Amino acid sequence: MPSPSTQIVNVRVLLFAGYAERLGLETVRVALPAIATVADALDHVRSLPGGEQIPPKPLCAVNLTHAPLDTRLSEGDEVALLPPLAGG
Amino acid sequence: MPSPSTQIVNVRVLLFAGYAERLGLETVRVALPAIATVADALDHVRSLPGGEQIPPKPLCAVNLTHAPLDTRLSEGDEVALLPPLAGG
Amino acid sequence: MTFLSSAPLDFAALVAQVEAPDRGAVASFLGLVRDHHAGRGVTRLEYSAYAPMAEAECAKIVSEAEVRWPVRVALEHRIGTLEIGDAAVAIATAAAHRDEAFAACRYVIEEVKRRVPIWKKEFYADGTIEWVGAGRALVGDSPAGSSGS
Amino acid sequence: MTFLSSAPLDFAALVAQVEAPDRGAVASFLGLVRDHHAGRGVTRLEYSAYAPMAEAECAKIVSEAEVRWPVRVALEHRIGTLEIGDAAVAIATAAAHRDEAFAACRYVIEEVKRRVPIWKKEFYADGTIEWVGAGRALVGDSPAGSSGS
Repeated sequence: MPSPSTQIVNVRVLLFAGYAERLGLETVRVALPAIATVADALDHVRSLPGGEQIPPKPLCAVNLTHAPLDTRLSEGDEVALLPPLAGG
Repeated sequence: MPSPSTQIVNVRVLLFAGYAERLGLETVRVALPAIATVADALDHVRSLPGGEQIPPKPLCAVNLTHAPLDTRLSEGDEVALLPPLAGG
Repeated sequence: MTFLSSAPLDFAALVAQVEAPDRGAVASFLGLVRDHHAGRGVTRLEYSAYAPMAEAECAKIVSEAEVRWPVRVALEHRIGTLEIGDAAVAIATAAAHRDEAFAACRYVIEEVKRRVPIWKKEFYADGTIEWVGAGRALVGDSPAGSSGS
Repeated sequence: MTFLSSAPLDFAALVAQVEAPDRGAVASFLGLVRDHHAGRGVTRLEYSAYAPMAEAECAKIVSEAEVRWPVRVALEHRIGTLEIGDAAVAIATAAAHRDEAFAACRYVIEEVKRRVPIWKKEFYADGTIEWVGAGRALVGDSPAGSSGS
């Protein structure tokens, strides 16, 4: 039986603040092709009900670090879609 | 009897910190010609014992305000010779 | 080190953290909750965070400042419900000389605003509620201005 | 307003003086007595002032800052005997935005050092005593560096 990990990556996408409210979700689990990037995970979330309210190029993070949309994803990665920051 | 104020100005010169220690004095009363400046008051103080240790162009004030050496003096003025400042 | 706090910030303790006999200059910054934002009356705020990433970013920022200048840095950010006048962020930097202390303090507050994943929900006097920044534009790449500072 | 104090400075009270609901940014500066100066161990300091002029200059500096920026400024300078770690000067500036608060805070400390007639006698670990600045050069026009910051 072939390992699915060679074909698919499973990632969690975390939503915060206004993004979480718009989708009514804080976490989305996504299975993506093994060559997927942050942009692919984003596309999936934006296809969900309310997801069109997330901008096409939000601030993103992978595994607690800011990351551009073309960052390649690995199995188990934690992707975060970050609304405009308002700390300080 | 002519008023001395037309011919002479009486001023107090205050010394501080190291300057006061060098002369062993905190106040010097000086009578100067009516056209005198801060520089004239300074010359007098520098002619006193220990006064040569005051630099030729110290920081000066007249009546609580920083003043250049060519500031004209008036009767009753309070002149201050200020060692290098060290506040802050 | 914990940079996020749900309890009121203790500014004096933060300053004390960086003081030392060889550091004569302490610069500091406090960001307080203001009673208005963009012309609207604000009654309170709620700060929330992506906590593990916020902690990691704060640690990076402090470390960057301490590498770049000969300073010691302390930083704390409040989360949860804040009232008007409460401190949202507090920074203290200590150095032998004031140039470094001020430069590091300024660096830390700018980077906190730019990089740390914290969000702010404002409760207005007219009863409305809004996520600051997120509600303004959907091309939301750039960090929003803070009502605090 | 009295800017000179022979009692320990109360930094928290100084910050509280400038806080207000419409001022979200508070910058501050503390100058502390260091344990060394120009490579020599310092055990304590004595600050003295030409008090009426020092008060007048401090008032001018605060007023200048408050005219130049939309800020509120609080300033206090200690005189008398200070031990290592004691605060010699404390400044707090509050504004709606941090740029103004930092700019005003920096202005005030620079001007205090440049213009306020205060002197410092340092007591060294080797038993010697020196007026800082005054002992270095007799062409003494320029303000001396501060051991505090």
